[in-house]
Amino acid sequence: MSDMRMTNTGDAIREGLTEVAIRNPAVIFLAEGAADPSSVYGTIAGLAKHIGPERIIEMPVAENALTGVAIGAAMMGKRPVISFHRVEFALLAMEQIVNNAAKAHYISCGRHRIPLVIRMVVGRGWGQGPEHSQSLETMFALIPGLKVLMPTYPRDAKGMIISAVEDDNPVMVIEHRWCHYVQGQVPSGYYTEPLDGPNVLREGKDLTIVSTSYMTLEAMRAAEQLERIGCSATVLDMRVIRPLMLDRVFASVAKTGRLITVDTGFRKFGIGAEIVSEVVSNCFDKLKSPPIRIGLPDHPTPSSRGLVPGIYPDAARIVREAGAEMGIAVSKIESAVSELVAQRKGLPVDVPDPFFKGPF
Amino acid sequence: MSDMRMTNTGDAIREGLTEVAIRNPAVIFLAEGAADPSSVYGTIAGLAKHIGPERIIEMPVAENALTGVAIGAAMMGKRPVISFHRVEFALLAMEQIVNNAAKAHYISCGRHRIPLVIRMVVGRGWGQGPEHSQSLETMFALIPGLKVLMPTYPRDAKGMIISAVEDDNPVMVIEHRWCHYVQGQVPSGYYTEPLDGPNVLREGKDLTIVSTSYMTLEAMRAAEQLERIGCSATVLDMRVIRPLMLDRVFASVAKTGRLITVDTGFRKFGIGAEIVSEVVSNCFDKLKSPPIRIGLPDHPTPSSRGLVPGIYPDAARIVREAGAEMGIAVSKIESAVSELVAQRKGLPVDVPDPFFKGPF
Amino acid sequence: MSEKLISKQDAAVKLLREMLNIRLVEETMAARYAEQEIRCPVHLSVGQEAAAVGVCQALRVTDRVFSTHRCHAHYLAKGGDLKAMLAEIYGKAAGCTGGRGGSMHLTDLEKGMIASVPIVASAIPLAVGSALADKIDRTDRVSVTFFGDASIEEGVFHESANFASLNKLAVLFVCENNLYSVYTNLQDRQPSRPLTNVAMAHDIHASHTDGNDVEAVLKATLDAVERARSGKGPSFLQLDTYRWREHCGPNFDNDIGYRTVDEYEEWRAKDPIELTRRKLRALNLLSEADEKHMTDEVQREIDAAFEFAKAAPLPDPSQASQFVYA
Amino acid sequence: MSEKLISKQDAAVKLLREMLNIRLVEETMAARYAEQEIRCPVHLSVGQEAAAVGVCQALRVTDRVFSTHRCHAHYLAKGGDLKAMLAEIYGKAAGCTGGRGGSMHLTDLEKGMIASVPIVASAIPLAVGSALADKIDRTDRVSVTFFGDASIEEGVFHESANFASLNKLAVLFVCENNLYSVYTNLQDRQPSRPLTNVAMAHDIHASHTDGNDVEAVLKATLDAVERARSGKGPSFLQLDTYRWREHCGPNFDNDIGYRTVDEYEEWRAKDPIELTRRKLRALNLLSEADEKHMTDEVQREIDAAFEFAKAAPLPDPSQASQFVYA
Ligand SMILES: Cc1ncc(C[n+]2csc(CCOP(=O)(O)OP(=O)(O)O)c2C)c(N)n1
Ligand SMILES: Cc1ncc(C[n+]2csc(CCOP(=O)(O)OP(=O)(O)O)c2C)c(N)n1
Ligand SMILES: [Mg+2]
Ligand SMILES: [Mg+2]
Repeated sequence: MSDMRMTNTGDAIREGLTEVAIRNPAVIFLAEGAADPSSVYGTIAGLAKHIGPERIIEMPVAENALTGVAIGAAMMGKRPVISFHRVEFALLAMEQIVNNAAKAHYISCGRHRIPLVIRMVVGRGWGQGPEHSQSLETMFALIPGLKVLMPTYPRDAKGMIISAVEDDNPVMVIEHRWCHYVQGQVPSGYYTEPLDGPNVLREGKDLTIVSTSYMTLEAMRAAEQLERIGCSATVLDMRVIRPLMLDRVFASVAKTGRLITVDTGFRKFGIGAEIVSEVVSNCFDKLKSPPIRIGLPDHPTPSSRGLVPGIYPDAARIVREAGAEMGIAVSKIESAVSELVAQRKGLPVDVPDPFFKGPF
Repeated sequence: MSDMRMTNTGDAIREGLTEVAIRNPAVIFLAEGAADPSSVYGTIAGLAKHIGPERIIEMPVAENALTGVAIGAAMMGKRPVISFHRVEFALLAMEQIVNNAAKAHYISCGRHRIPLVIRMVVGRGWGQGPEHSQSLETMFALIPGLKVLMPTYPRDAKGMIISAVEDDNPVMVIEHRWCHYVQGQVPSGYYTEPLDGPNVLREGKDLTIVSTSYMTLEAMRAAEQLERIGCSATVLDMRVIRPLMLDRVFASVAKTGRLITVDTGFRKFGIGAEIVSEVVSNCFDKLKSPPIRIGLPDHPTPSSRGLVPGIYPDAARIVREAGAEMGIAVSKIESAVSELVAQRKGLPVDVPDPFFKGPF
Repeated sequence: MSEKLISKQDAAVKLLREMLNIRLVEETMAARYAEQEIRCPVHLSVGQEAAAVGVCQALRVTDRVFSTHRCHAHYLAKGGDLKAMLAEIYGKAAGCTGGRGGSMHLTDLEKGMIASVPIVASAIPLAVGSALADKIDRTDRVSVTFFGDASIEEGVFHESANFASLNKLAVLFVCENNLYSVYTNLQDRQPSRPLTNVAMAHDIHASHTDGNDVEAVLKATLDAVERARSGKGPSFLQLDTYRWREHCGPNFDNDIGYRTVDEYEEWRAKDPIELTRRKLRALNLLSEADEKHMTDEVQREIDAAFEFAKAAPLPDPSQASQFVYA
Repeated sequence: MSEKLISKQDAAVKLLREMLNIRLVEETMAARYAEQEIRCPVHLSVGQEAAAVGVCQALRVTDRVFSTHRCHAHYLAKGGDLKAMLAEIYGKAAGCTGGRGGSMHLTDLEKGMIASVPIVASAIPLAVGSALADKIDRTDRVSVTFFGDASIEEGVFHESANFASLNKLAVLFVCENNLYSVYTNLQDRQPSRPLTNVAMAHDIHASHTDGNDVEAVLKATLDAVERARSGKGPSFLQLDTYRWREHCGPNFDNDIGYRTVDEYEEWRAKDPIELTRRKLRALNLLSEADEKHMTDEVQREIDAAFEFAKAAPLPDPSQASQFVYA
């Protein structure tokens, strides 16, 4: 565990799945293209070398049955890990997810357990278009009985995916495709990361920024620039959005009195709405100003890079919102934004930043 | 239009659908059991008498195709009204709803229009059990491109269902089964009710209660009792939850300084979360205390009436929350609650109140 | 009398007794429904008993059954506990799912009644997943998914059948064709062709059996079970039958117009229990006295179970928030 | 030469020209992809042109086509505007959907190219709904849904087929069987049986045609169209074909291990364009000069369209929030 290596989140997930599959013979994998040359963006590649081919099951293009079959196998003691190349494909499986996976334990008075992991990848960039780039976490967060994870950094991703597989509940793991590229130090071997809520990535005294998944990277870049212009921000990476554990957020807002939430999905009915409502309820007297929510605008994501600017929240947007909130001079704010723009070195809007590195 | 009759919401919906189908030959109906002796709880009964049988189409038990077929017909100029006996069955059609219905207009740069009405009934009571009694409005409210209605009273229901059919967008109409029984004065003939957001049912100065669907009935009963014990409450029936129009809520909270939201669905990630977040953002300085959200607890709805008490919010709960918020003496609050209990005349927990009457 | 004959007689009488038990349980339920103490929807299988019993008699206790909204008969045929079932339907804590599921979620894990799911066709992939687990574990267990004629209209049936066939899983797809989905006749929902054609679409072995003939059902199932256990893959069993009472609830509804009294009477004349009873009597395997004794005994047990269920305490509301997470 | 022969020659040459146009458009796209100005996924149909052209030549402009992620060929075969298509793929405002859909949502309503949907099988019920509208309106229009071999694994295909058959709708279910779903061979996704069995499950007329033989495709489609227009209901057309290049993107990928070079070469030898070209040459219906002239003309148009698309302005970001609601 002390042996650390630089790895990206995609590889860290593969490592985690491999470790837990080796340990636990009940773990099985189902996906469309489970053992093909890509193997879900490489995240379940090479498993057969370790656990043999029988536990890696090719699924026809049939997402509803894929999910139901996995639930049935889970009822019988298997620990299936199923993967959707895009969260959109899981829309075909909502009935199985909401009724069977989420409720079997409840309905059976605890007799059934559904130790199932459902991985769903969120797409972005390179003209994916409106049906390959949605981030629909609210849909799953709404359903009691599910757990919902949105890992960002490789170390979290590996430890949390192992915990997810070992969890006796259906765990939805929402992976942002651009997070797969994020680099960070990752322990080798087997380890678990508790599914215990948000992680404080940096501590500040003026402002609390709470973000999910890919937006955490933007929040961290924003916090760095905000520091330079005199605003010290706490950044919490939500990581677990169901069950929603907000004590660390409350504690931070109690100190800073200011909250910005940054959703990877829609702003409206986003995760931020629930967080803000709870924070208001718990920290009403501590709040210096109304919390700010940032997220995707209220329309689909078009394909053309010409239409994309302004859609995805980024560090610049966060800096501007936070700066205005803190009453920082516009010239300072814009100098911070310029720095952020410069860092991207003219990279087009439809490809991920190559320089995102984990905090570990 | 001036000719008013006492009707319940279920019949009002049937009347509205009949009126608009007679006027507009593009209107067609698809459902499982579309023309059977029940005809979706009577809500589409007798249509053939008016428009002939060709436009009433029996659907095999295949919800995903049902929805896709309706979308395809809508693309070609029909105005399909499809009905699900339970909102749960629509879970099988999420892909069609989220990708095709909600996005065809957007993706086609406005060339396609999807004038589609998707009716979904929310079940409650008489031991329905966990898979026949969910209220999943957040799932639909999350999706730009959809409109989402939750009518309560017969007059609204009739006028709004006509507006929904005449709307050029996919409109999800979530009907609480117990609302079908609610009585009220309804204009005869054809009329439309604008889909323009919440309706102020009563004006008060101390507190704003915002509720959806069936919970509006509980909110109204609560407001009546609150009045008796010295708290005058405004009650807004949300009616339209997408697009979410909150100006009337803001205006009310600006006066009262206090907000309680009451969801028919889950409290967590419920409609109330979005409303509270927006209210806090818009009325921060006016708020005397943190808004309170009421809704279903964070678990499925079990079948047994033994397990149900305490699950569904009711007027008593609202009175208690509001009373505590207002600092009203406990003895007064409990006398109001006793009155509410007495009104139910010992009716079991699993059947609807027979005395709910509309405000019109 | 030889050993073999005795056992054969026993088996035949057992088929009758199982069916009779289911019939009397549901007839008693229907009779008591008006008391309004059973406060949940009930989907009775009266008339369809031979399907449940014929199939389940071909199974081992370790084999697994998945069912639908109409699950009473399957639960009982698979050996499910009657008291726990009735307590469940009465909403009591002693119910097989503690009052959580009600009549449409009957479960008895010890007896291999794994899950009943009231969403049409939703349990089908669960059964396939169960069979997948068994294939990986190299057991010779069989998973059975009971469903109605409407289920083959749902896409997930086809998705599941394709996967089961591809992987040669030990699944029996048992289609109880009672001609109706709620009030809608098969011919208004599906084109006219043998239902077994859906099995051919997925290269699945299919049989078509008179669902009122419990011995024929048993035989067809034994054949399918044998194929499944020996790695030959899934089977599709079409069992033609008829629901005598209304879709949901205790009453008869031949008067409301969706089906004719003639049709009902025609199927009524094929009563699977009467059929078996007559056969046994003709073969002298069941005397009038035997039959009376059997009926009385069964009814006594049923009455006791109803009394138990009625008297059992409701669960405490505080328990409603348990078992959300494992 | 008689009138009839001339028109026959014209028709045959038209088939070739249509296929050639699609081929050259996509080959040009592949060649230009490395410029990184086409910034969206592309699913090329190189090798599958005969299916698109054979089917669409049997249709009227008022007939309606629905397609998938692999929609370029269908769009062009149905008469879609090339400039608008390329502008779309380049993400430009002049694109057929204003840059909103990208390569997987090609639409040209005027030409009856109603919708392309990149979710597997998701457009199938749309086509059925279109045919339902036509049935209600008593037109003799035909709706065509193109899809790949993987689509018949999706439940919604079966649900849609059942409904179309039940209502005798004028739908053509056109299955382009190119043996793969991404990197997975048909035999790893479906049991071994004729694909047309899925049509029998729903009592749908089926045909099985060499998808590289454009004339055979045309003939099979004309037959199905005739049935549809005369109220005989839907047809299922299986067209065997092969995708030459990678699933998504401009390259060849026979080296990465999911299929063999031998297999590729075998199908390559059945190049539908070469096949038709050779036939026309053998029949003296196309001289070398004719062919060169045709190729040059087509390529010139294509190059012009690419230049147009490349030079066209991007849409303005402010437009992204339009057309959410009608
Ligand atoms: C997905 C879904 N759609 C619709 C329903 C409503 N429904 C409950 S039972 C039933 C009839 C099903 O018919 P069949 O499968 O033939 O079973 P039977 O009732 O005849 O035993 C229907 C449509 C449902 N429960 N689930
Ligand atoms: C519902 C759904 N599942 C998975 C995918 C991912 N996907 C995109 S194309 C494709 C292959 C489909 O194969 P086929 O239908 O044979 O068409 P082909 O690509 O061969 O033309 C898959 C699986 C998707 N787009 N939609
Ligand atoms: Mg039936
Ligand atoms: Mg293919």
